[in-house]
Amino acid sequence: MGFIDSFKQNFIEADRWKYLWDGLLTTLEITGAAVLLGLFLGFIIAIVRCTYLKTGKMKLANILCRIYLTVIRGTPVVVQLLIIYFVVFASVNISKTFVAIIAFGINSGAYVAEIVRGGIMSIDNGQIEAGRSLGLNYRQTMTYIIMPQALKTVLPALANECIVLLKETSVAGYIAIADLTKGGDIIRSQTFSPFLPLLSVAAIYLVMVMFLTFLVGKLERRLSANDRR
Amino acid sequence: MGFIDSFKQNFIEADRWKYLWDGLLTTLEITGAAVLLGLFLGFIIAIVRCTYLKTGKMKLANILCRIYLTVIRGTPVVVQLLIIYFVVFASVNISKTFVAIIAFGINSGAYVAEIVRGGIMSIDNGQIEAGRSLGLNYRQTMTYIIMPQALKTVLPALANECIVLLKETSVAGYIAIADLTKGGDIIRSQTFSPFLPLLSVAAIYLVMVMFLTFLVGKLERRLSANDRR
Amino acid sequence: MIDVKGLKKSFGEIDVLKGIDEHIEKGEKVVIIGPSGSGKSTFLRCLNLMEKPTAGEILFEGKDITKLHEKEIDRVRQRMGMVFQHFNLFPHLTIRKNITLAPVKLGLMTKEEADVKAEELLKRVGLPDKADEYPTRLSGGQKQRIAIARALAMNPEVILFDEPTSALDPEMVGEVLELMKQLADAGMTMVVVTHEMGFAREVASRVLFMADGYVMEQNTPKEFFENPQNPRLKEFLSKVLV
Amino acid sequence: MIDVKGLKKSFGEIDVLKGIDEHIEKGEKVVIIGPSGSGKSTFLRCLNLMEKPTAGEILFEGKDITKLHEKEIDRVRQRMGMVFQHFNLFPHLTIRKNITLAPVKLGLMTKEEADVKAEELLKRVGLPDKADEYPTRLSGGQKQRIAIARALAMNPEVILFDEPTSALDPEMVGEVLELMKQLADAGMTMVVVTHEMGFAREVASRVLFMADGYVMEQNTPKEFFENPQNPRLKEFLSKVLV
Amino acid sequence: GKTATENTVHSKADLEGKTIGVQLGTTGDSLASNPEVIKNAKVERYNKYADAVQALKQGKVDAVIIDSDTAKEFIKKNDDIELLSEELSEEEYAICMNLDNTALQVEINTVLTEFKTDGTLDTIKEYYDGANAGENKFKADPNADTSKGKLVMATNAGFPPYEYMEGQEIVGFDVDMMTAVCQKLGYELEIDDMEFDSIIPAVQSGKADVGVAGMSVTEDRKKNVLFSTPYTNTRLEIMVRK
Ligand SMILES: Nc1ncnc2c1ncn2[C@@H]1O[C@H](COP(=O)(O)OP(=O)(O)OP(=O)(O)O)[C@@H](O)[C@H]1O
Ligand SMILES: Nc1ncnc2c1ncn2[C@@H]1O[C@H](COP(=O)(O)OP(=O)(O)OP(=O)(O)O)[C@@H](O)[C@H]1O
Ligand SMILES: [Mg+2]
Ligand SMILES: [Mg+2]
Repeated sequence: MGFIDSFKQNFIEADRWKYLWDGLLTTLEITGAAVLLGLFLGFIIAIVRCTYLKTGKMKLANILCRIYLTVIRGTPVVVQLLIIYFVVFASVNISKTFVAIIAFGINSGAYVAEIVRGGIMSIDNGQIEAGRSLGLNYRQTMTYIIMPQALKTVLPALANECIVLLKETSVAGYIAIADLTKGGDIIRSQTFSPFLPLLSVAAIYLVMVMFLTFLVGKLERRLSANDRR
Repeated sequence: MGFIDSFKQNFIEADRWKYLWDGLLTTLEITGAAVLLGLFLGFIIAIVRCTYLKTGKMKLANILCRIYLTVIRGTPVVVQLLIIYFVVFASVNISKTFVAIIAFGINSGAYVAEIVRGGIMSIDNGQIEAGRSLGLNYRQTMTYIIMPQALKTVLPALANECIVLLKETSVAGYIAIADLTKGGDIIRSQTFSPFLPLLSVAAIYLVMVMFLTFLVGKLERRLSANDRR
Repeated sequence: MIDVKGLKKSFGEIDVLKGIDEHIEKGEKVVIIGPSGSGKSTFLRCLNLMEKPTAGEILFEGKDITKLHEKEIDRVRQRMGMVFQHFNLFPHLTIRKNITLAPVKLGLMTKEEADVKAEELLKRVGLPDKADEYPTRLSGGQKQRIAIARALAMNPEVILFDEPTSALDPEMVGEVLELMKQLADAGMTMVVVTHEMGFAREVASRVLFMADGYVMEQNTPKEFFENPQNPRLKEFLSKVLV
Repeated sequence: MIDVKGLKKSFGEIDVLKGIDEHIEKGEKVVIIGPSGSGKSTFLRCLNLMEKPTAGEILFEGKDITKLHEKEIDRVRQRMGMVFQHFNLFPHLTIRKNITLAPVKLGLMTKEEADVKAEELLKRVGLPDKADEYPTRLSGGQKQRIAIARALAMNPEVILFDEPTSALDPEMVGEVLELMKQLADAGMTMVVVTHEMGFAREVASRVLFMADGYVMEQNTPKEFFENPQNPRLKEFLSKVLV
Repeated sequence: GKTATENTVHSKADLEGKTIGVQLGTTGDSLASNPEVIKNAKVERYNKYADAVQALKQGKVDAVIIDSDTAKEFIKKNDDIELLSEELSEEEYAICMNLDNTALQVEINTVLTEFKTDGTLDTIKEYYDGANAGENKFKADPNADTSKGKLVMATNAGFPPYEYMEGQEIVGFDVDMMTAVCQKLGYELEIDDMEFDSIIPAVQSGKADVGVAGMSVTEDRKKNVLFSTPYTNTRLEIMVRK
């Protein structure tokens, strides 16, 4: 079968391209929402951990955070996805996309937390001392002095975490979510020609990742230009 | 059903624990071999890239390496696995474990390459100059002076890459490899109770990751103690 | 103004301050000298409770501040400025914002009042045209002058200086010491850790010598430098006055 | 021994060396001085082809080495030692290994011969008991003496020094200069970029002044320092001889 | 140009020691995994039949054990595979529900019995199979009574002709049948697509009310879920390359 025929069969006939398009939208939806959830969780955890490391307060919360980090970073995301789907939300009739967002968000949160913690800890202690010596309390020092600086240093790493997450969501098909990868699988199961569906799925991911990488590079240049002001 | 009954049903009856045990062995086999392949590929690519960056030679090889890095780092590992299984090795009757080793090894190689490249580039240029000024050629300088130092700096990051890879192999089930995750899935499909199989799979991964993390920590302490000699 | 009684501070096993009794009057300029590691910084940092003393009392205007709650400590710190060796300006904020951040966020001034104050202080430290620059654009000496302006913006009753000129290139030490002299002349209470013996001689109302966690000797600058008693001090002076 | 003819070197748009003609005799000690950025290091690095000249010839014992292949260049470099400002010792190897690595790996000596040679050289540079230490354990001055020993291990015919004492604490400069004097006395051909005018006066057979990519003036040390002609050199000397 | 390896399976007996592809959790899986049925089989458990069939076409497995109706659908699209004439076992499909939900079982059984006698089931089936395939598609009544609320049906849409994707819709015999059943009973049908091995847990946990996925009645499954009366007979067959 020639390339044109194969192309027609895999994408044009029965509007099969729609599987890819809808899958792409699902992938983007899950990734986007999970990134937000991950950032939210990650920042909270990082702040708890740093508060403990810097002041010795929030001991219990710190222990809980450490357990969370160990467990999430110690198990594969697909196992986490299955557990959240089959065990945590066992008897709740909940949208699978929502389950995926929760699972990937919780997973990403652990990695975001370590990135942000690294960023906060990289800020010279003298900054905290300067803030406190002016009479600002811990929270004010964190909010106005430490976090703005930390945020700037971790922004590229956080953006990279988004890229990682985009790729990770490709296992969403494990709970029968019709994401981009699954979209290709559906076409494949109907046409039995693995070549085009798989390669086009790969190409779509590649284009997205390259585009995001390009943006991250731009962001980094922008940030380092700012440093020279 | 009580815990004991459930335990019996999921692990004892029909020797179901064997699915986990065999799956664990498969996971370890794939991870171990893929790590080796990844190190091999990664080092070669890193050396090519650094040679190009430092001497301007190997221009073509460098371009090929960059394409490899972009494609591998730009697509999800599960898509790579499917492509290698259904497209690259189409109509070759090859052991699936072998396919998985190739796929994960190629994937890991890209990440190893960037780690090693970073390590080599972090070594002060004066080291190369000192080597070359003594009359050593580029290869000798790399072999006896740069690589031993670079290796030491990247060892912890490489060890972490092994941990990442161990978790990544959990998607091997996509091509019907009975790895650890799939072992849990098989039990789950036979006993219809997701709780114990999933949690025990997660626990096994967790124990392995924690153990490896512990080893990495030890390695890091050992290396930094060496620095103080 | 500040009364220190039996002040001790240990870090784990290491006893850094082993018992310090000191009284600082309003308007005094106390200069502290001593070898590295003798606990000078630690003493200074205990005064505004950046370090929690292990034992002893610190009375600030008659009140023992070591017993206070976090919130009250924050309020005490507002009245004690501190200037650091490495300036510790906020690199993400303009000079103006560096100066106005604390008074505004603490609700002591409106943004407008603080901006006026900042302008006035920038004139005073001789950098009126730098308000909209970022700290990275300044030289070390300029940075330290801004750090002093930042401390002054809180209208503190005393300013603690921890080696304010040690991180500066030699040609910039002068401008900072000059500014500190002006402050002294204007009647500010100052506690200064420094290795600048010239400054100590000229400006100090009293010089303390710290070693091994104790204040070994103290006197007026004239007596202190011309007639040292303690053998450790004699040795120290013989080294630094070359 | 070394003949430089019309040597030019540019980095992209920047012309660093604009045409240098120089002749270095066997046994000569040439000291090069000049302001920062004048191309001193670049000139030195061109001599052993660490930088590829843009134009011109460098004859080493009559042969133009700029036309050689990689392999032959490596062989030339074996005969020209180089000592760097930042020592560039190999931190992962013991001192002994630092010295013996090149001669052994290049097949010039057996391991045993090299070890004997290393011992001899360590005695010569005054560090006979450091053979099994790692570089991090040495002071700056000791490191530079080892770096010289490492260069000597190749039995070079000439040694190029690029500011060998600039990275040293003042108290360590002496020991390195002393060793370099000994080398000079032993008849080694040396090309030295340095800011140590005392060394230049005492040891140099000739002093060159580089500025703007040219050798502006050269003379015996006595004439050079007492009777400079070039106005740029006069100005330079007036600054560094304070 | 690609040629898979020659077929080596010509009868049930040939399966011994061969690599057999199945879908995880299906009756084909348990049959192949049972050493009393097939000795020394190497079972490859795919998540979808389509992947198993693909692997068969590429020579990665020697045979696929698959339900006959589904097998015929795959063979329609692939001219390089066929079924052996020898069948493996007879089975019956039924609707499964939670063990406690006997009320629903009674409701569904009543309707199924009615549909069998009035020919509704046959009409639906004829659209997918037989001489008049593709004619007279079952149409849902848009005004049907849904007073009893939602009925969630767990299925695995990779099992033609019973359930499969057509565009973004899940269609097939099971879907039509359940639509008819729900109309009759007054439910609103909601379909939840999932992996085949997730269907029973979904029903057990209450995530879904019924599992309808060409699911054969087995003793093991009966322990975990309640089955309706069977709605069709089927066979497990052996699919091989031509
Ligand atoms: N946070 C800390 N934890 C542990 N030890 C500390 C801490 N801060 C200071 N020290 C120790 O306390 C001792 C005194 O330190 P301090 O900084 O007060 O000395 P100093 O007189 O200011 O010296 P320098 O002139 O070097 O600044 C030193 O031995 C130091 O190592
Ligand atoms: N690899 C390079 N790429 C681009 N420019 C370079 C490179 N090496 C040197 N330069 C430029 O060449 C000029 C001369 O440098 P060089 O290091 O030779 O000066 P120098 O006389 O040794 O100065 P210094 O006393 O500071 O060591 C400088 O402007 C420098 O920036
Ligand atoms: Mg101090
Ligand atoms: Mg130089």
